[in-house]
Amino acid sequence: MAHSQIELTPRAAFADLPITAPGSGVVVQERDELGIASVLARRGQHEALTKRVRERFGIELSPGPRRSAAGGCAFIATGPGAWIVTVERASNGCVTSLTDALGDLAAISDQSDGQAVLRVSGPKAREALCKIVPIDLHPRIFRSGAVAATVAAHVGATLWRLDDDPSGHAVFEIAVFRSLAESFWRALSESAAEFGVRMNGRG
Amino acid sequence: MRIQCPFCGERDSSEFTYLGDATVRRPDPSAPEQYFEAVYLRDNPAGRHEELWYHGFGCRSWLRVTRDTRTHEIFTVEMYNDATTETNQEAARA
Amino acid sequence: MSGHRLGKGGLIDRQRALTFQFDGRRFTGHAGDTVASALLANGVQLVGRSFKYHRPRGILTAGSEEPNALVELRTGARREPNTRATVAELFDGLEATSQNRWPSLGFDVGAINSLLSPIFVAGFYYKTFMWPAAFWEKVYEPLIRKAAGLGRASEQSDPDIYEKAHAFCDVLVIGGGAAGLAAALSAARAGARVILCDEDFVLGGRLNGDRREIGGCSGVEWTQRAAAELESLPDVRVMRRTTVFGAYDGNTFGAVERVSDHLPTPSPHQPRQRLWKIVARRIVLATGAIERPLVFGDNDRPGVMMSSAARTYLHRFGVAVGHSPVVFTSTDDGWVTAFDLARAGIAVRAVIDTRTKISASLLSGAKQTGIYTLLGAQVVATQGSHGLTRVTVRKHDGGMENLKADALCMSGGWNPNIALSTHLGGRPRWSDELSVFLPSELRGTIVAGAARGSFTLAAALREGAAAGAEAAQSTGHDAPAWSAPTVDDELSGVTPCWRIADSRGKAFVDFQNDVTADDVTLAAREGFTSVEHLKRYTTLGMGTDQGRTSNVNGLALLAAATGRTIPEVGTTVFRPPYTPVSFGAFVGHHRGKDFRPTRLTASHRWAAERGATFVEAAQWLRAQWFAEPGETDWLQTVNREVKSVRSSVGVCDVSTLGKIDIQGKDAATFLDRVYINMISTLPVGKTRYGIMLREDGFVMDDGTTAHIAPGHYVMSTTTVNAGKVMQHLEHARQVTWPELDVQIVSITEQWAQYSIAGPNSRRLLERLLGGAIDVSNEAFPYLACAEFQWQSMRARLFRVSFSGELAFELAVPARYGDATIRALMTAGQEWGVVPYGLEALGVMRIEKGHVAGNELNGMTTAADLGLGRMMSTKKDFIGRVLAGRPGLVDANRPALVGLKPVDRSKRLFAGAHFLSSGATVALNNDQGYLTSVAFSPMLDHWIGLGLLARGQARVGERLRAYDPLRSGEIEVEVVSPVFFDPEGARLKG
Amino acid sequence: MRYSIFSLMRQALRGHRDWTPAWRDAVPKPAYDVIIVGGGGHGLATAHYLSKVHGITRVAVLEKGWIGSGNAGRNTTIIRSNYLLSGNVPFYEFSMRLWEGLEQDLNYNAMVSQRGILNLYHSDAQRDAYARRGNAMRMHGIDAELLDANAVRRIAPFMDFDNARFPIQGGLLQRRGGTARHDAVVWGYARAASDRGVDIIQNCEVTGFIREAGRIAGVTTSRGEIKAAKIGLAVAGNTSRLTNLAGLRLPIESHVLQAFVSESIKPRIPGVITFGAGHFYVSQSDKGGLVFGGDIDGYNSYAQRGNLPTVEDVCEGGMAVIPSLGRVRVLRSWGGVMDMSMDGSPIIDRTPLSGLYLNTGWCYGGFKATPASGWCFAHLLARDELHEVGRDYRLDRFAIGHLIDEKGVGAQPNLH
Ligand SMILES: Cc1cc2nc3c(=O)[nH]c(=O)nc-3n(C[C@H](O)[C@H](O)[C@H](O)COP(=O)(O)OP(=O)(O)OC[C@H]3O[C@@H](n4cnc5c(N)ncnc54)[C@H](O)[C@@H]3O)c2cc1C
Ligand SMILES: NC(=O)c1ccc[n+]([C@@H]2O[C@H](COP(=O)([O-])OP(=O)(O)OC[C@H]3O[C@@H](n4cnc5c(N)ncnc54)[C@H](O)[C@@H]3O)[C@@H](O)[C@H]2O)c1
Ligand SMILES: Cc1cc2nc3c(=O)[nH]c(=O)nc-3n(C[C@H](O)[C@H](O)[C@H](O)COP(=O)(O)O)c2cc1C
Ligand SMILES: [Zn+2]
Repeated sequence: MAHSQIELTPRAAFADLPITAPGSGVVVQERDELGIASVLARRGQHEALTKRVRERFGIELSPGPRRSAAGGCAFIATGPGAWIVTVERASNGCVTSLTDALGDLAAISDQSDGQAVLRVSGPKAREALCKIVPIDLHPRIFRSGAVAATVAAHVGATLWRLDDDPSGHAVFEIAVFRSLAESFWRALSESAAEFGVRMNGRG
Repeated sequence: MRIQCPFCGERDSSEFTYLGDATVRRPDPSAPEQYFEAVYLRDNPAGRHEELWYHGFGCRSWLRVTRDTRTHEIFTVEMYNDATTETNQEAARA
Repeated sequence: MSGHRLGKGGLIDRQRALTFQFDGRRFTGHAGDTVASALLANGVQLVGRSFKYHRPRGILTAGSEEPNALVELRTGARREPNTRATVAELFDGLEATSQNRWPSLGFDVGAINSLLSPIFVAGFYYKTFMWPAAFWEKVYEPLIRKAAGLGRASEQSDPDIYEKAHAFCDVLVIGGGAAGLAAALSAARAGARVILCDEDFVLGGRLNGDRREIGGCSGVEWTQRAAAELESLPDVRVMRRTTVFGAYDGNTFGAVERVSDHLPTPSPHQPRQRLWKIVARRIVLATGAIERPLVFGDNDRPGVMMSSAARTYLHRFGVAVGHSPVVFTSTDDGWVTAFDLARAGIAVRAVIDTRTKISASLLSGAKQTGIYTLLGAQVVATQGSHGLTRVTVRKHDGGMENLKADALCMSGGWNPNIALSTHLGGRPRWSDELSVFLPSELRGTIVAGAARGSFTLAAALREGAAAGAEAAQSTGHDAPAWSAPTVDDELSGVTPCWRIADSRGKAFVDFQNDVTADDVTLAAREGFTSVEHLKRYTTLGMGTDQGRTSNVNGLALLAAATGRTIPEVGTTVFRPPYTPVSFGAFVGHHRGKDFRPTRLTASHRWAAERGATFVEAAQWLRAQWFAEPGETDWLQTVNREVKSVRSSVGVCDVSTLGKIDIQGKDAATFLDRVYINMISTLPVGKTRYGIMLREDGFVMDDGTTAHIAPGHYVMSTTTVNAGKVMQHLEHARQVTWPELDVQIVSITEQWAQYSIAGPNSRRLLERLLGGAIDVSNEAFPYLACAEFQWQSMRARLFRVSFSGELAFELAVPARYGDATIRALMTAGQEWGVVPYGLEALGVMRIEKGHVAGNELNGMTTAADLGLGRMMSTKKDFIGRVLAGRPGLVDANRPALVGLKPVDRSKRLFAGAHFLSSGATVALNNDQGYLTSVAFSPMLDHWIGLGLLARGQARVGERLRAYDPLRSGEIEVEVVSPVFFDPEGARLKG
Repeated sequence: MRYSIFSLMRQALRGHRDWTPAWRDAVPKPAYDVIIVGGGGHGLATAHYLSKVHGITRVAVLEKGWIGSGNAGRNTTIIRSNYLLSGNVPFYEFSMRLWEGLEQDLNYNAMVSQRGILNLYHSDAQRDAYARRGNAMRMHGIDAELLDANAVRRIAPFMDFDNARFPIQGGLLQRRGGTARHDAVVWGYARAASDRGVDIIQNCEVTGFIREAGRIAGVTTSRGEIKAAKIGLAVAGNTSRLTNLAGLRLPIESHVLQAFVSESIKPRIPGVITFGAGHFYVSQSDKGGLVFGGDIDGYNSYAQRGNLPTVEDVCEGGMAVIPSLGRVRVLRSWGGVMDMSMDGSPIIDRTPLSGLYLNTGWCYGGFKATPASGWCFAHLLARDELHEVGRDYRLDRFAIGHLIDEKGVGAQPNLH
């Protein structure tokens, strides 16, 4: 049997999407390197899971749609007993370590490829996002750590807010199904066009 | 119409899908004669109606919503399978 | 007549002259003008023709309630019919055209209708055009349609962009007049999040059209200061050019912002309009009031206009509506117009007041200005061909007097602008004291100012401030005390006068739809005495203005005609939108290719490079086939793809099938309850086909479930039903059996999945995977499944087959999907691997008699599809009980069969119905229909699947496939649905 | 007075002084042979055919508001007989035939306009489904044509053929389909029935049932008790409210459907067009307004209004097929309360309560059924048997499983 080693190069979900209105009102960055998994508490194990997450990850899961993070790992609550967990620079590897840590208390499924995540910041991020997400993004309402599973321009999306960037502008991340990345991008970039768009870390 | 999802907070009804009467229970398989009623017959009241909404574009929870079918006013929303998170729409709004 | 622009005054920018065209004639106006004010400034009175009688019409109002002055604005792809000249902002180079006239506005052939008007009364259609019957379609209706419609819509695709946006606030203030500004100020000062919307391009409402003082400065100045303060506050958004058009449930309001309508064209990336969906905790409705016309003979002559509009043109635009106007009034407010005009140096010809008594201050004012005053008098007729020249007055003593006049300002009283208060079902209440309909109390909404029937400025400010404070308070903000500014006194007496008795000529009630006072009476005579019947019989209030100026007069006339009071008659309902809203605004980004999102698989880019033709499946684009150079016909391509798969190997992207991860202690139990067959007996490392029913017993979906690890299953669904199945499972999990320990999540998007099918598929995989997993028949038999490490990733392999060939499905994390499809092609080169599309997949599944979407149409049972035996009798499952109903187990039900054309050269068409040979063509004889057809390159003729009454018992029978829509009729033979490799030998190899 | 161009001209000369009410606004009598509850199209048509075909004239139509205030007064006026299943096809074609002779029958011009109905398809599967439907129609002698994209382009060149998300591949055309002036249908039936002696009683709400000897023998109303041996309900979206008073649960949910009219524009749209890949259909009224609609809002409702998401959804569908609609303005929107049945098809049948008869389940499609529904209901009330063309509209079909589910979505009313 011929043993061929074909090199498989991964491809990012938002790769090669065009920017039609360059500028600096809205800054976007693809978060391709994130490891992502869905974590669903097993029946009756919610409390045990909370405890375990505190022990293993140093993360305090707060009730409701909140993002709780520590050490490059974040638990993003998307439903009762349901989280999206993101791990910086972990890619598909994150599912194994999560399963090792939590598998007895939660069902864990890799979503590193299923979710395409975009970071949206810049002085006009809110103005652009309010055109596609039906969520009140007022700084006092949608605070740092807030999460919303919702719909953006007919595309299911999960939105969360991170800490502000050094210049004091709000920073959001938004996750959509990978197959919808292009459609979502068309809606977002059109909404942001009047403010100008810059892509960070492309290439 | 806005539904106060116990998990997500208040959202537009377009994030949800609707499945009608929430008082319908799947009958016991040993009582087949009840299936016809459960699947087909409805009170269809003009007034208070307990109904199922699924937050499909949100937290994926099935909710039990009490709503007036004449005014669309929503009285209560709760998780279908978790009576402890009962939220009073009025209280939340005030 | 020309030179109506006064030397000074107004909110226009006299430094900026703008040129524009109306009906091809060039004019000049100023920034800050509307088309209407600019036309009036140029002495143009005739601007349109009425709907039915094509009567010459001018400008009636200065606001969005305008019924007459509708024009086509712009040209070409941007042409906007029925645009109100009274609200369209002037821009340089604007082109407007009059409408509903031919050949010209001045000479309109359609005006002949006016001569026939004795016949064209309300309801005439219903009484005639019935004979001869055939004439309706051929003669009458085409004639009617020729005359129908007002402006012409563009026939080209709209070149501008539209947007939608969401906003949230504590207090939404609708209307930026005195009341709205006061409300916004007091709420904003309290720290509430406030949104203030006004449809106009300047704030101030009546303050711009009146000469008023507030706290020692002019109303306009006060407005500007208020606006500046509001705009300086961080949590306040002031939205001009923004009409709140609808109130919806849950305190949601629709508003449309005209972002660029005042510009020649939008600047790059600017939308033309933006739809706002505003969610407010409290609402202040400060939408003002609308002045109502007086109903007298020929009250539609160009030059006749609302008294308040004349004042607006004077104060806001610096335009005199005439050189020699008369005022016709039944209110104190009409006098204000007369005095203001006089003060501006315009020779007011007369004030004709229907009242015999007026207040002393008015009398002294009249004396001071020396205006000719007729009390207890009425205008009964007007003259002038295309514009007013004379009015005929019946004086108190019955004597007649003709007065020369080029404008008539009429003041019939004010109706609160209550439309938005009714959208959620609020019913207006009649006030005997004010003779108006007032808005009903609404939860969360406070009405203030003229909208509430409080017609003085002092009241507007007071109520507005109180409303703003209350709204802020109820959203948790403490409002500082409001120090009421001083305002001058005003008179607001009205003695309603619903119809001028015995006036000559047509007395119009609804100007746009040409409904006259006589039409109302006639309708009442014919029994259309419900106000809603009146509306529908006469079309009163059904025009683009929705009867803003006509409704109340109409129902007052109906009340009079039927001997009832106005509240007994009641009102018709307002509905959204408050003023008409463009389709574009409701659509936003979602047009053209962006109408709905498109889902693309990981191999999409590669497939596009290969020249694939794509087809829709749910929202996905899937490769339908991959034409090779030289192939001219899709069938040729598909035949090649099928043959290649069956003879060697092919690859198909099956990523779009739904994939659901199911885990938990009770996962197997759960699966047993949602599938008709047993899943709990499935060992780890194996896959099983399953069928799901709805609770009503019909098939919902099918697919395979793989037991990938203990207590961990992966279910596949059809592409189209993926979402529906997910919801169904969540329902079963959360609602029906919450006691089960099951977790489910969609992993459709995580995996790119490829089917590798054909006798060489194993060889290809061996080459590709290079020993990462043993795919030999022994190690990996039919229906095996496994997760394994391949290079740096975890991949999954399933031995399942839709094509009936030896086949595998390889799943890789989607980011590797593109690389994997390319690698598959490379690895398969030696065996001539082909990519195949949905069409070839379809051919092969039909050859194998596998059911798919066309058979899983929601009307079939498992038994219909030949899968009845899968229904386990050992367990409960969703749909079991109702699947046993007599109608669902009826032996006569159509069941799945295969069909071949008797003449093998004939083509089959899906959708053809079966008739027994010799049966007459009649629905009673319908035996079923062809669900799916394909040309089988293996059999070299067309084959089909069908649902045939008592099908399984009829193998061998010949039938007619009846298809008058396309092929006519073909003789077919009933065969087994499995056409190819019935023993399934290839599958297991 | 008979309506004609001659009577109209005569009256024009006399200032239209002699016209009399189109129907008598009657006051309730103590008893009738038949009471029909609901003064919509169906109730009034039933009364007309009871009197005209069966000679039963001691009939009252009780209407809680003004006649035509329900769905008859708020529908998008489409008439057609392009149905799929054998339970439906003959019934709707029978209705179509009645439409075709309606003006002469009623001496009232209801402006039945057969300018065609075109259902667009966007995929091979949709095309085949329409072929199945069209062939079924042809088997019953109904006109149907399957058009390709070019033929569609000739009929409606203003649609998006080049840049569409769901390109138009063709359409199913029924040339005899079209529209009728909805209010005129109500008034015409009312006038004809009233002329034959039927009492049309407005502002008379039925509030309960009178039972005598185990059967329903009359109704209580806001205007007193009224007796009758037979009571027929034709109250569309309000059916459950009434049957609940009689202790009867039905396979019906009431849902709101919105409709819309644009500002009046010069004629563009030739007949009726329905967009198969979105929720949108449109025709143009003789006044020039585009009359259009889409999907139901999707939740139980007795409010005659819907919500904004549906408005957006419908308009998105509209502009997807007709891109030049962008600058056309929506003038008015409204809603109607529909009797959505569990299989999407109607019920015309007896009830388990003797004396009480049912006409319901019309969903969003009962306007076109008005004549046939009236005819069949009159037949049932007069003869106590189902009429041949409506023989499958039985109430027990849900229990037995002989459903008439054209969409194949099962017992979920908001999906029909
Ligand atoms: C927006 C919309 C669009 C539609 N479009 C179409 C279409 O294009 N084509 C089509 O074929 N169909 C269409 N339909 C459906 C069609 O309008 C209805 O199916 C049909 O009108 C129902 O029959 P009806 O006319 O008798 O009902 P209705 O007119 O609703 O009559 C029922 C009457 O009963 C009265 N009533 C109710 N309760 C009582 C009581 N307790 N006592 C006394 N009276 C009572 C009501 O006031 C009402 O007048 C549409 C419906 C809607 C809402
Ligand atoms: N003396 C009289 O007889 C008399 C009668 C009526 C009014 N008035 C005067 O009218 C004023 C009343 O003040 P007010 O604030 O109540 O009314 P207003 O008419 O001054 O202001 C109402 C504002 O609401 C806006 N508006 C209306 N509907 C809207 C919508 N749907 N969306 C967005 N904007 C909308 C209008 O453009 C207008 O600017 C006072 O100045 C009073 O003196 C006097
Ligand atoms: C076919 C049709 C055409 C209509 N055309 C118009 C129209 O041109 N102008 C208008 O104001 N309303 C029009 N309407 C809507 C009615 O004004 C009214 O909204 C509808 O009959 C529902 O009644 P309601 O709004 O009083 O509840 C039309 C309605 C229908 C059914
Ligand atoms: Zn939720």
